[in-house]
Amino acid sequence: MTAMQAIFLLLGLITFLSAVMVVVSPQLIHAGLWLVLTLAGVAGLFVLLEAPFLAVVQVVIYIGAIAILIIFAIMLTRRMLREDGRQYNNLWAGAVTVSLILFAVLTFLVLQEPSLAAGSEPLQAETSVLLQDLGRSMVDVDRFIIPFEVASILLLAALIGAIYVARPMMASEEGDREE
Amino acid sequence: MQLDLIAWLIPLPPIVAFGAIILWAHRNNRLSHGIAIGGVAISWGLAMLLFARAIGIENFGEHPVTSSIRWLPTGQSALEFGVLVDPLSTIGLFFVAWTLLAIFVYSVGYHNFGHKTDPADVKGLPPKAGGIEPMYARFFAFISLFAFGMLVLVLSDNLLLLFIGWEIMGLCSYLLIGFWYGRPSARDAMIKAFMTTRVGDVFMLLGIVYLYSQTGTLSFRQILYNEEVLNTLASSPAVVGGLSAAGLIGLLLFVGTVGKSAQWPLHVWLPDAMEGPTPVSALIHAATMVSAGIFMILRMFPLLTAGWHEGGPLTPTMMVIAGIGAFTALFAATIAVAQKDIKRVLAYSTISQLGYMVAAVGIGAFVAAAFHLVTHAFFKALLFLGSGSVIHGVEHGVHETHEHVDSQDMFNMGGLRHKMPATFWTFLLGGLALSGFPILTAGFWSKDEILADAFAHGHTLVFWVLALAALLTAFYTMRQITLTFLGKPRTQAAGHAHESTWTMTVPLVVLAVFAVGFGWVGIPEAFPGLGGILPNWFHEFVGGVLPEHPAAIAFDPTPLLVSVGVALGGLLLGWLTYRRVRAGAPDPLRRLLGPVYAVLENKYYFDEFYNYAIVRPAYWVAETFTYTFLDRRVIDGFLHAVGRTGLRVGAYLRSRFDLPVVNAFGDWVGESTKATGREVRVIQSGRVQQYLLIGIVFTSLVISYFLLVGA
Amino acid sequence: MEFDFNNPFGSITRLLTDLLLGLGLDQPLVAFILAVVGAGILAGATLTTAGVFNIWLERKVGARFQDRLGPNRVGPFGLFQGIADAIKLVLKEDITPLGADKVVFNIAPLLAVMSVVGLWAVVPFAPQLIGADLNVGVLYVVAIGGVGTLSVIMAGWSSNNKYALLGALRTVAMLISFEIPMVLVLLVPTMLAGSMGMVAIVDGQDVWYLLMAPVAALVFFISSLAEVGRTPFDLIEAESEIVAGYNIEYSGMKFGMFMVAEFFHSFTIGALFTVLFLGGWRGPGSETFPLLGLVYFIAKTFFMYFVVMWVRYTFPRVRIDQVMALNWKFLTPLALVIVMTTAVVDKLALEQSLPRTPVHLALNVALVLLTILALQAYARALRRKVEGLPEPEAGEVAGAAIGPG
Amino acid sequence: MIPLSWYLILTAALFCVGLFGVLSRRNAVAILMSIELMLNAVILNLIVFWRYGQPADISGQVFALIVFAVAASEAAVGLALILSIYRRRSTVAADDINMLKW
Repeated sequence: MTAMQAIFLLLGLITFLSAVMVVVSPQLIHAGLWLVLTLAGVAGLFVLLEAPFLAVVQVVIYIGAIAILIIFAIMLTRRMLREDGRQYNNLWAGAVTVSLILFAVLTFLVLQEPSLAAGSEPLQAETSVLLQDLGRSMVDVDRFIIPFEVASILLLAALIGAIYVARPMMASEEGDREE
Repeated sequence: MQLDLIAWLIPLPPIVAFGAIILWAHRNNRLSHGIAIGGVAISWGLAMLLFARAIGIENFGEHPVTSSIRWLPTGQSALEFGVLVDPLSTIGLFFVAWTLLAIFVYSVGYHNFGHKTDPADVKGLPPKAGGIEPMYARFFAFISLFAFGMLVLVLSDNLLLLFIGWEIMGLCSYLLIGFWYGRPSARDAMIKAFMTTRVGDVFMLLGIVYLYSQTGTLSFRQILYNEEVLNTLASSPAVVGGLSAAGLIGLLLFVGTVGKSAQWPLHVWLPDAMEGPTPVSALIHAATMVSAGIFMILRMFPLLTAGWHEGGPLTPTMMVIAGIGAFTALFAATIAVAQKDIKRVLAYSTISQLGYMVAAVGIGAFVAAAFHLVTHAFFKALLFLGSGSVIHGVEHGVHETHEHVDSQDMFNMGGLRHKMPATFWTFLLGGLALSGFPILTAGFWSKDEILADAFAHGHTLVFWVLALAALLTAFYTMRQITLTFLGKPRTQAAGHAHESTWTMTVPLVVLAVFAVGFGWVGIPEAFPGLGGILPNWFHEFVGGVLPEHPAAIAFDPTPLLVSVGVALGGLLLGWLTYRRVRAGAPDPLRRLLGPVYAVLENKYYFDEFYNYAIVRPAYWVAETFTYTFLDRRVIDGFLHAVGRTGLRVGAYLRSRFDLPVVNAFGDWVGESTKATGREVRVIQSGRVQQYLLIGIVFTSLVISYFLLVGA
Repeated sequence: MEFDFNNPFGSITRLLTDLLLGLGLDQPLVAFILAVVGAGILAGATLTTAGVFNIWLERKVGARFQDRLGPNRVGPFGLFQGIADAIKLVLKEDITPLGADKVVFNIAPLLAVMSVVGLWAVVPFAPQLIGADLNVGVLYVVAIGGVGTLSVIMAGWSSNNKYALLGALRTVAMLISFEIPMVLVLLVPTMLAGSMGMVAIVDGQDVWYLLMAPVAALVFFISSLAEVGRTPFDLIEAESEIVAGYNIEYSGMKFGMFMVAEFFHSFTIGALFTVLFLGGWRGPGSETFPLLGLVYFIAKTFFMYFVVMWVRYTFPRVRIDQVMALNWKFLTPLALVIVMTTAVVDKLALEQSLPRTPVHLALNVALVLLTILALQAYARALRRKVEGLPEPEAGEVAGAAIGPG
Repeated sequence: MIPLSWYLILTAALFCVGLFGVLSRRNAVAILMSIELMLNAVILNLIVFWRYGQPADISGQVFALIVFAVAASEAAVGLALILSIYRRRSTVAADDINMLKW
């Protein structure tokens, strides 16, 4: 049990528990805040995985944009479904079973797959070099420029679509999120 | 710029102009004629550049400039198209470019550009009261297309491309003769022209095919300029007995010329073609298209004359050509004598002059024919434009004095020289050139060269026939000039005629210069006095085309005296006969000739004869035999029988098979689907999460099946 | 190991590293711990000193601007005023309104302070003296800004008060909007230095980026003012409209936290601006004597902080719609243009091996001119359009919105 | 060091929690949040495999970034839709939005 493992377990626990809170908390706003915490935990895991860039991006996009957007939406629609109202539909039992089964299966697969079992080490990599490589590969013609451009188009479409769909109220709000 | 590049570029501007006008510019008249004239002017400039460059080259005839690209691969070889620049095409290009330019400019004035559109005018009819032509832009589009065709024909380096240009011009001729399609006569004329030339073209196509089957190529260079091909063609016997292959091909191609250049017996379309606007008559039916026939046989000269050597006896093919040419020359001249319509006279004179050239080719006078081709193009274009100007003036008079007279009838004119001096003088020069007025005019030199050639090589018959034709030519030319310009006006309309605009007169002047001056480039050395002052450049230049250069013929006073005599005599006679014709008086010739005059006036009843001999039978076959019997009875009967049986079979199948089996099945399917839907639709609750749950469950089932059992 | 005074901070770092490695921890973990510890120590130390001092400074300067004396009772020149205030705030009663969401209500101020303190983790005070030299420092700054936004929204929502909620909503709208031009112009120093690391950016500034990209600097300054919510963008607590905005229900030290956060933040802007555009700790002789670099840095930072105060006490507050118009109609397009043109020009300059600074300067001048022309045209068009209307709302908005730019 | 399997189990857990939320929450916004959870699990998985698989090759991070972009647009459009639905039918309960059926 090295220190890294300790940190990992800590972060993982925070992430997982807050994720659970996201789906169980009756107060939507709380759910939103728990979501923020989850995202932050994931960001921490990214740092642990020596992907600081992604960690920061996670914070910027998810916490800085998506989460806040969601909280906004909650505030705007909060007249409905207060904590007194039913939070779950009548499928929740089925949902629980399905999720649990899926989790069990995945865990089983992971554990009985030797190559993934305990003891597999992360390889060493020079992250700062990687960051430059990441930047270049995004605009490299024979690497990822196509996905990159496609993503940009997607964002543009989402921007326009969101503005159009929600025009009368908060037209600009949805617009901002995809910067 | 390389010569071949220039040559490639020359035909393009007109076709571009055509497209541009048709697609975009046709709403704007000024723009339209701007584009058209601009295009033809570019071609003209390039042609002049080419000409200037070409005449500088030493014995250009031996090594002309060619360039070609593969077009249609046919087995081993390929049909190519390309350009051939040799003295012949250079000369052709020269007169074509000049006449085209002149006539384009002339058309602007002729169609009353700058006047208001007259609301009374309708499309398809000539403007009534001097308003601008309703289909102005369309006219320029058509003549641009025509210019393209002519330039392609002149520059083409193989027979196929030449034929393409040839047919483009045929189409344009059709469209332009019928330009005023509102007039029934124009409609008939256009159809007549098209059908008649088609007869010739079919034979020409046969000739081309035959040539291709024999030699495997259509390129001029490969056929006309290597001896063994010509010899094999000349020696190998043709499918029809008595002729060599070369002879037969030559004849077939010549039939094409007969159609295009309106030689007897296919001459009937040309006079009627005068229904078109006058620039068209000048452009197509005097200067360029009809010359194309001559140009083609000049081009194919080595093939036509395969097996003939200078001074030797004529081959059968050449005899036929010479005969038809000479006959047509005389024949058309006689008809021209008795015509009233100013343009018809010119039309027949065109036929007869073309006959001259054909005859010249027939007797092997290559250079003379080419020479006369060029000079004739100039002075005949001049004459037509002049007549157009005259008609224009007289029409103007008609509009002023609301006197209903035929503005093309020469007997309604007279005394116009005061009214329209520019037209008069240019027309006079053209007329003199046509009638071969000695020394001064180009017509004299070219015609004299043909006569001299005929005499020198002892084709006496041809010589005298042509000489007689020349006499008549001079006669009717003077008749025309006298009736039109001299004397007193016979009608108020003629009295109130007026000179045309500059756009019409300037081309006249330009053409007049050539009609006079171009003769001087071809004065034979041996000519007494004048000979040798100017070198006989034309002979050297064009003669260089042939593999064996034609020798300059020795001088002989007889043909000279004859031609001078007939020219002057004819002119004098004409003047004496017609110098005082009162208004409404009949043609003096009528008294002299009596019944013959009627025959001449009715063109030997050729139209009637064709009408009875060909058109009626054709109608009859179409109506009675083909339509009534073959089509209605046999074919329709058969089809109806098929149809009825089909109906019966169909009815049977329907009652026995379709309704009980197919439909029932279809209904069953539909019903069962509906029933199933009624049962199952409960599943579709419209709740996304439910769908998602079900979807996940089943997907995971499938996946787990493949993971555990399958794979 | 010996301790060399030309490179004190570097030696300290090495010392600590060796120490931790000696404890048998592995390399990345040590780096992690050092980053956290260093950031903590630096930010804490700086802000606790600077914070208390800043409050006094701000009040003094503001007083001078308004022709007053300002605090002058506690200590010499009232220097200890800040401490006194702090004590007062701590002693005040800590009220939590009825129906408030307690947890969130209490977390919000912490987040606010955290977001500011976090910024200092990546600020290089001097050579080697930096909390954590992330190679994505610039992006990190933006991220932490997002956390600040979160704190505002939490405070506004949790205090169960319509004014607070309104303030939070409009504030968040504003903050989110102004993040866009800020992020965009942050790309400019990044491009010029070729790295997102703060240290690399400072090292890159042989010539201050203020000279190479003045327009970008201006845009950054404006938008970061908005990020702080300082006048002229202090719509967060617009007393006249929404009583005190999102922190209306806060009292005692919690309110103090918000206030401190604001002071820190505006001070932080100074630091960031210094790092990004004023060459950070660089100055004559700073390479040889790192401590000198620290002095330079602090001097520049305080100068920028003074400029912030200057702006605050000079400009009036603008309306929310005007702020939005300024952002969306002016700053964002301008920032986009700057980024694109800078990228192109920089590439060209490097390839053609032209002198970099003059080229960029020329570009900026051209940009300014074009902007002014565009604004004139726009204003003229608007005037023409508005003339007819009885209530020229839009006209004023646009006119005022493009005024500051 | 941290075994790969731990990460995988963690991501699996995150994913399943998200799945449960998607399937069972009534509030559309909550569903959206759960979807975000699942997406995060996926991204984390990508990064983990990149880190443990071949960190020299950047593809993993690139994929993660693309997923970020997708998530952002998804959230924006989804919330816009939810808002407009809320405006028209004044409900955001997923199982009240069931007009799309027979």
